[in-house]
Amino acid sequence: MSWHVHLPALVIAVPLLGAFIAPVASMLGKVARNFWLVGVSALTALLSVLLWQQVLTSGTAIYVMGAEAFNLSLPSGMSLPIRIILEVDAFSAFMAVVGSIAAFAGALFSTNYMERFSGLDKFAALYFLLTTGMLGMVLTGDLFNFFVFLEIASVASFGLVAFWRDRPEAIEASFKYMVVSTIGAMMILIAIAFLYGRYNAVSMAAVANALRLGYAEKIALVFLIIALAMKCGTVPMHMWTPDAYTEAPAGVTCLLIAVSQASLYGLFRVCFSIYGASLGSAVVPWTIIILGVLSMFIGVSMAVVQKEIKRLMAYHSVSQIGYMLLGLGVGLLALSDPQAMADYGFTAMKGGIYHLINYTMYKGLLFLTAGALYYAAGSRNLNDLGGLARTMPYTTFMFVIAAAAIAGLPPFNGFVSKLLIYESTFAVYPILSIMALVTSVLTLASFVKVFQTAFLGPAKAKLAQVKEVPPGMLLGMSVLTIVIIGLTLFPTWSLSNLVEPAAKALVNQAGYISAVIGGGL
Amino acid sequence: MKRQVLFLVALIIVVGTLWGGLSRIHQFGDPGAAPMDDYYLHNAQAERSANNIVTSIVFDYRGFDTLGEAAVLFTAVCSVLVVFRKGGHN
Amino acid sequence: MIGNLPYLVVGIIFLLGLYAVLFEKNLIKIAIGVSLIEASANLLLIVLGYRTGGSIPVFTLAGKVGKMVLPVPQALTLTAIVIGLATSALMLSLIMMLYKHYGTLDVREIRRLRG
Amino acid sequence: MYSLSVIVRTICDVFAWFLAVFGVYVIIHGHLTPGGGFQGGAVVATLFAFLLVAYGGKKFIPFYKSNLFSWFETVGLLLFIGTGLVGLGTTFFYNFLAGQGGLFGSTVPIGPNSGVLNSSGTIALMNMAVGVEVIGGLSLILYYMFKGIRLYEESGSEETGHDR
Repeated sequence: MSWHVHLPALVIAVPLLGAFIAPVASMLGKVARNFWLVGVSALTALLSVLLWQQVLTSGTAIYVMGAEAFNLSLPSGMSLPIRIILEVDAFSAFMAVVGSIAAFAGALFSTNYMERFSGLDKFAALYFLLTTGMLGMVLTGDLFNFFVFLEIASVASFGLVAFWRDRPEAIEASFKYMVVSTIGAMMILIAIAFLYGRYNAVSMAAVANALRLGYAEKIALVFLIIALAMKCGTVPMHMWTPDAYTEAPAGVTCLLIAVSQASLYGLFRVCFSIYGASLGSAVVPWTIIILGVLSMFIGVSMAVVQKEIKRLMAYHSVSQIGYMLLGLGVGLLALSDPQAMADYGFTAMKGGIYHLINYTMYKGLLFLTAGALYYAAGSRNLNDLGGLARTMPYTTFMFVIAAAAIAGLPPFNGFVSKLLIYESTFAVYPILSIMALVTSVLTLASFVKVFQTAFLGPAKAKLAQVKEVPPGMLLGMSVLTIVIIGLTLFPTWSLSNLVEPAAKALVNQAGYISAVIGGGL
Repeated sequence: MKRQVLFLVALIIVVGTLWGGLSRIHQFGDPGAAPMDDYYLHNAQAERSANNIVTSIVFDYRGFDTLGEAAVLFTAVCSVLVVFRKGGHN
Repeated sequence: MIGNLPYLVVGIIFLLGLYAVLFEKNLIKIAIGVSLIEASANLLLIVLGYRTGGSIPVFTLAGKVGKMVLPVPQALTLTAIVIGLATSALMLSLIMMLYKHYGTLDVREIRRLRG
Repeated sequence: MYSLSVIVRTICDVFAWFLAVFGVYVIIHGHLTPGGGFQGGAVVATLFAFLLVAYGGKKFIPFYKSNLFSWFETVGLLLFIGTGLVGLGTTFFYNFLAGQGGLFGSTVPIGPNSGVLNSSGTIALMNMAVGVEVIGGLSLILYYMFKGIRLYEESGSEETGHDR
């Protein structure tokens, strides 16, 4: 039994141990703390890549916490798992890789970005806890465990959003986020209680195996969809998103993006793997599609009028979430119909999942460049900035790459994923595809505006002595830039190796169940 | 005032829906067949030699949840300490 | 139907908490509302695990073992209670800080972030 | 906060220590009787709330060592996750002590019994770890929520990010 079988547990345990030791490591001084912050994040990223590789070569990884053997999911004579199970299929492993790369970049960025401030031992601990929460959410195969990790991620992000506690806005944003997110988490708990009461099981696979859609299950589904949509910031419940993203330190915002993706993961896990085929009617897919289109449109139209860079970008992230909801909603619509699935459904899912990694990477990079602008120029307002391209060439370069990717300009990865979404939604309803196109154009317009005002034009007198940001921040940004360029240069490789296995795993409900229960549907 | 009345109407409707859903889980006091819980009740004492079944679930069968729970408490402490930290530059 | 009264209590507590969060103007009352919602979720879990006439699932010095109530909801509720406690502590700390910054507990006056 | 009347203080003097002992009992007997690490830790942490209310901040705060409680918290957490990690020979969180005959390794008779303290393996160990952690964590929360605003006002430095 090689140590590889313990990878699912280690991916969660390593950052958690890092968080517990972080206050101790910080006592040894600044260098030790930075080394710990970056080192543990790098180790986590490495472990998740290894896990992903293992899942690709040998199929869904099962890890049973505390049993006599790691794959002993059912005790003798039982048809239900009695322990917590980590179930890592290709989609989970993909999410873990995406999230831990974003966490690594944010940690690298934060070493220089945060060095002026006090309380950094707690910052490191909270950063690791946020990473742990995100990874736990995507790797677990147990509903209640999902809730616990969701709460770890939420509570850590409240503390991190309020990190600059002398800004009244930061405390206000944190409080707002806290109220919304706690209510969401409690709704998830109530939904879990519904499912537990019906089927006497909290394992996702066991619930999915037994699930027959009835009145109680419908209420649980509504609760889960509302709460998880709230947590990932789609339109009717998006109020907290711009505030929290704007007020959090930039490195943390990069990780908050990944955490919102983990909530999105939960939404799709519930829709595809737990309810899946028993959803039956088209009500739920259309709800998701309409939520997606509304988010896309309202998010982008709020974004174009913003004056503050990070707030503008935060509204764009509301709009980008819409693309993923649209793509995977179309996939869900085609789930029960193999013909439709082959025609457009699978393309839409590939587009949605590919957009998910693209979005996390370029949005994280955009927030990091916005943080670099604050750091160098000392202002959040777009009107105070100008002519920074000469003094900050590297930041400008990376901003241009990220902005081109988010706007979907042709060679970049954002274009590929958006194209997949356009062509598949066109098959369902042409108007959806047109809405997505319009959103894309408005996104481009908005980022051209930012680029022109902040980087081009005459240099403002106040910004004369602005220098390029320190190397740690540049390194953090370049990690994400390299990933974006890699995805841009090898779209076919990333589609067939990264995205397709994930999409297949998400569609394959019977496989998800039989990995735990054996036999399955 | 009008809003309160409106909310009262909404409350009655939503409570009715929720109660309907909750009552359909199972009758109060009669969970029916509960294979997972009965496994714990019958086997936990022999497997883990703890008299308190709830504790053996909390710390053994679902010990990972408890680790998460301890981590949430740690997170809350860290967050409170961040919010009320004594400033001063590094 | 009247046997399902505990479920009705869960629903009412949940909705009261939601009411407090949505319509109350005082931050402390909002925090109380959030706690009420947490309480309703915990109560629901406990109610789901009850067997009529069951005893607690602890064998130490138990008289004669008849029926026992389901242990899993109790374990889940323990976890949920500690999480609720952590959230409440942080929420009250943030309220203290908001009062420090704004000098008021009225939500209508705490709105610097708009648009 | 000022100290309360002599009656309250006397009652506190007498009963606070029972509270602490009871909390430790709940932690140690977590695997035998209702209760466990979290509950017992919370009971012990109430002791500090009790002292704080009865004696007031002025008298109590000088005696309070917040560093000590940070260490309590860290040590408890590390013991907890460490116990889980030792089980990695089999699986994460494997109960490697139960029924082995050594520390906490006695077996109990099946069915109702009067309880064996030295049983249940890592469950008892984790109870204690969590108990220590909760004592530290809740005391720290209590201390900082009491002292917090004043600490913040004393700090003098403004931490508002990079733009102000």
